[in-house]
Amino acid sequence: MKIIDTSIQPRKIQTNSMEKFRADFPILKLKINDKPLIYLDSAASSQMPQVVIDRLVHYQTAQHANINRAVYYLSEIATSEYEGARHKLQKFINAREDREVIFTSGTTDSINLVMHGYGRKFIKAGDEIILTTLEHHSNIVPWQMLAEETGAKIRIVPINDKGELLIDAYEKLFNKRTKFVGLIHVSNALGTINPIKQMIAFAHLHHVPVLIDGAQAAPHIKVDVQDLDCDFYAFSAHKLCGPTGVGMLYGKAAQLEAMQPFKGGGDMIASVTFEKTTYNVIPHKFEAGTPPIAAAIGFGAAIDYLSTIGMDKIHLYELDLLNYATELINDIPGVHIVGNAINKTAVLSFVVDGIHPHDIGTLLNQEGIAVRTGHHCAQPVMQRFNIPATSRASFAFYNNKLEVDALIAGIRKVQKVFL
Amino acid sequence: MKIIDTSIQPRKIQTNSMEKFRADFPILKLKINDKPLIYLDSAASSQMPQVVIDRLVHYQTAQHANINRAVYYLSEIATSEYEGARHKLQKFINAREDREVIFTSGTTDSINLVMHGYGRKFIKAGDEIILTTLEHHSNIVPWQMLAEETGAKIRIVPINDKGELLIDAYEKLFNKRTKFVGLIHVSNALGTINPIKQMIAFAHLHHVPVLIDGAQAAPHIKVDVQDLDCDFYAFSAHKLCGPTGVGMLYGKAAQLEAMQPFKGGGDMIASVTFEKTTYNVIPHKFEAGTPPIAAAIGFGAAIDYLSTIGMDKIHLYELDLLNYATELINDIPGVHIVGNAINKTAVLSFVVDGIHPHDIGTLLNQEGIAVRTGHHCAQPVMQRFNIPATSRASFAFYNNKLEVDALIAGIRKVQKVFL
Amino acid sequence: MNTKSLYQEVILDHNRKPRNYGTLNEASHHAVGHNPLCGDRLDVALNLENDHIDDIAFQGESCAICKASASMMTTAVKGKPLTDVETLIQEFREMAIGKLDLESPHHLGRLTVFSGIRDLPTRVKCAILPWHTLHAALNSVTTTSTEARNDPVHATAGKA
Amino acid sequence: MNTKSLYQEVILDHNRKPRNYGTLNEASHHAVGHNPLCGDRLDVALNLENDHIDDIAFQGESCAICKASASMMTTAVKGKPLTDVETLIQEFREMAIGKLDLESPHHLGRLTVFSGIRDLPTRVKCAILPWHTLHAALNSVTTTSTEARNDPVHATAGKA
Ligand SMILES: Cc1ncc(COP(=O)(O)O)c(C=O)c1O
Ligand SMILES: Cc1ncc(COP(=O)(O)O)c(C=O)c1O
Repeated sequence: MKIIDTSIQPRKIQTNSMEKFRADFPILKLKINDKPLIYLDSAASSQMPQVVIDRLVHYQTAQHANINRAVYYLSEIATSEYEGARHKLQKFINAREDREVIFTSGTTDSINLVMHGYGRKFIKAGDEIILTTLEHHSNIVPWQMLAEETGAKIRIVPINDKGELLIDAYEKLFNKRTKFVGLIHVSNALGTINPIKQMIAFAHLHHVPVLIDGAQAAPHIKVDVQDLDCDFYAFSAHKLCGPTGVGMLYGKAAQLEAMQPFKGGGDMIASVTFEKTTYNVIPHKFEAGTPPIAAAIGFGAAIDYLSTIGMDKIHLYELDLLNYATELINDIPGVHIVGNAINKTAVLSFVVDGIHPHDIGTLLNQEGIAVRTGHHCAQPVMQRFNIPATSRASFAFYNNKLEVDALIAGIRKVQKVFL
Repeated sequence: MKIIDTSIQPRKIQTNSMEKFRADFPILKLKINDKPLIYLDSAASSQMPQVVIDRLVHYQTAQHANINRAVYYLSEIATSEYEGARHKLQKFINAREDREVIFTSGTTDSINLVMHGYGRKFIKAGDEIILTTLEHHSNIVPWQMLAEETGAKIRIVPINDKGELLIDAYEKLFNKRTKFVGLIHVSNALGTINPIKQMIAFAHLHHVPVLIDGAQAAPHIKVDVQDLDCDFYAFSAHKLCGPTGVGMLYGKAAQLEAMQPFKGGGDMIASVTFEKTTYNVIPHKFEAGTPPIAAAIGFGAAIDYLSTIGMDKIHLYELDLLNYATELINDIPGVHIVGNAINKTAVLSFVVDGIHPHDIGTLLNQEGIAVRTGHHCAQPVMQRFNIPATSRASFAFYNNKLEVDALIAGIRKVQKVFL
Repeated sequence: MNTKSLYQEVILDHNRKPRNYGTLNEASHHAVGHNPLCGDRLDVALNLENDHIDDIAFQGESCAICKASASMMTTAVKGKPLTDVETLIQEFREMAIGKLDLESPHHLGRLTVFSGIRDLPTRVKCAILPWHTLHAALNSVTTTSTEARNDPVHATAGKA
Repeated sequence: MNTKSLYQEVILDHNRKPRNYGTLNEASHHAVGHNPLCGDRLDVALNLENDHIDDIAFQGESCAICKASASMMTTAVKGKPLTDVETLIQEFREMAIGKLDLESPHHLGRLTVFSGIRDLPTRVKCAILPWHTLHAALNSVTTTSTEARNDPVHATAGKA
């Protein structure tokens, strides 16, 4: 497959002020099979703007050392940049304090931290954990592992045919054995935005803590953890224009302090002897070993970048793309959108009569179009709709309507091949 | 503190062929307080050569997508580069197969994986785990957590005044309750290279598996896991000229297959329903969620870089530096090296009569010299020598004798301040 | 690489009208192949008589590549002696991962329409799954997976 | 930043010959301060009489900055009324993290030799530990740590 890296000037089809940000992403200038890359898989991982790449390079060329404890310049600057990134995240999600923000290696790591730190300490045989049909595997499997270990039970919130949670059913699941709720903010498979604020408030009426998997929400809508009042909130940098290998867990200070550590090692301890080890204060108690220093600093730079644009502006722009694409896709005979919730982010899962998603993915790639095909790590959603897989186009603020048009043309072309 | 980033030409004092590699490290051209940076803290974290930085930038600008399952070009290239990095590691440590190499977020994560995956499955109340006085906190605290949870006991191999393990005492610790050995290959605090091959063979006589913490060995000496016959071997990329946020765990396939998963999430499963989830094969079973893709690829590039130089050549060069520095430091009245093992890597821990390590660190920084001061996450070693902390200069192949001279002059200058 | 050439008429035709699709009333050998990464599932049943494949059928939901590969596989192996079938399995696998020199003598015949698959690493498994399942059936493994490691077919395919 | 100016004669002198070093026979207040990051440990004992610090002593192993800071602290607060001591604690803390305008009126006097510490974030805790421990003693907390979060002195110092 040939890749020609030439700067192509995107034709201006709209005077939308978002268009200029597109130029910040060097990878979008790639050509695939002599066609401009049309990247519609940001829900799996977003691309990185030049300013974040530059930040990473600057770190490696002028600031790198291991953090904490050392008294020399590089270590001091690396430490303060790393803690500075934590502070940017605190502001970004409106946490009360920096120490409520824990750096992890990603959403999956964050959720496992809560499972080990909270779940294994407080959840016992017979207790119930509420999850939803919409959860990503990363918010299912850890709780299944816990259930298997402890004898706790998992209860599932069902969805309707549009892909929306049934709130009545959710509320009926609560009883005095309910000890934890794990809830996806935005479905990665369908795009559904769940009414989590109301659901959290209901759980709190029953004194049940709630973990929000925000992997698909934080990149697209403004998140305010104090307003939501969630106990935990998790997401990954690599879906927010940041690097792979880093994510964050927000936790209310009181919850984090009550929890047991997840991983043991350096920096998470106050003192170690073979007889007795005392743990450090939060957030350090949960950051064992050398953290992803560079990636955390890149995460901070990505947060700065997104904040400059403004999450509200991003959300509105992406909604416009979603509506445009939804309308056009619905016009194609034989193509069916899976997931038609009233509240959605710009995710379009679809199936095409008589054509397997993998064949669609391969043939769209031939047109330079990158969509994801498969179960999207959300097999329970697929089972609910009785399909093995979908094709999924997911949009970011750096996409535009020209690309939507190309997707539509691409799908029609695939259909012709199979005529 | 002023930083002036000008390319200074290192004076050629030796015709050693290693000198040319120094120029590959852009950060070594920094000035600190108008003095050239003299970086002697590679045991905490090494610096990154331009070729690895370039690899990371290339990934972000032309190859990034989430790996696994997607059928479009970027995802395929990212997947194959990621798996290619695994293959480089397999070759580097001479593992039998790629699937014996698991990407983790670092040594600490690797050891915790073994604790959760092996320890929590196979180690029970009354069982004994053997560790050594030389262990880094990352190979102590996880086992203490396990001991607390299960009721297992930790037994400690003592050291002599030179910082060498007492092998007789080690062998006497074995009995039929012994179920696991955790062993540091090279001490980060003292530099001692332990006779692990012999120790592993002895443990195997008792059918006890052995985990080697190779964080300080892999960057400096050739590691051959088949020759060592260890069951597990762990190290971090950031000490091998690679990025923070990624590390690896080698495990014998049979051990890894018998273990339970550590973290639950995407990609580590074969299929998920709320009733029953089946796990994926190794290595995937242990790589839940989006891994540090960029960092793993950078890790691979760093391995290539080091392999081009040759680990044997690196070892010999660093030994020469160590001997040179040891002699000069021993010449300074009032300065005492802590750790005088016969077999050492280029780590010099020292104390100075009447001067606290922190004051030494701060005053050396004034001269542009970066050394680490503190307990080096090895408090049991400090307790053994009855000191709270040391100053530690650690050398890499990109250091030279000029820098050793500067360190010696720096220490003498610090002593003068306190006269 | 031109993906279009992969989706040739012959493949599309076999996808539309798969040959030997269904079940056998009596099968001496049988296996289910599964590709967990895309959810595809394939049933292969066959009757071995005097070391010849007397009859064979397949069934299942899958992508076009996989279905056409299964369909063409059944027509290729039907009536063939076991040793020839083993050769075909081996050659097809090598072609799929780009290790077969198509200029040198081989026995794949029209099966070479799948040669383009080597340029699509994620799709290699789709083309191989039927062959992988046939191999499992012949070796009396009743369920298999493209992720199963002990199978020699996959062991190499996995590296593609 | 010139670190040398921090290691001034006056600090080095207090390090060599710490004042009020030792214990008190009778102490109305007492606290142990600990900096887990470097292992330093400091004992501060004092006698409060009529809301004045009648006597004070310290003891412990630490770096020069910490020992000199403790020594100069004891001489500065000895005989002072509690309210003045609270002001000094506050001002010293602000100076250490670079938040005190040294041109404006303050009460630190010779304690300003520590002003350079603001340029050495990792050493700020060394200078503050004695003051932090004094504050804990006065508030009847018997052991404290530079990592303890609930203490207002540290709460801000931790951000430095
Ligand atoms: C011997 C040893 N083991 C383990 C570690 C922990 O490595 P990391 O912090 O990369 O997880 C280190 C690094 O400080 C080390 O020196
Ligand atoms: C909703 C949701 N949760 C969790 C995850 C897992 O994130 P990561 O793979 O970064 O750990 C993802 C990403 O695929 C996701 O979409």
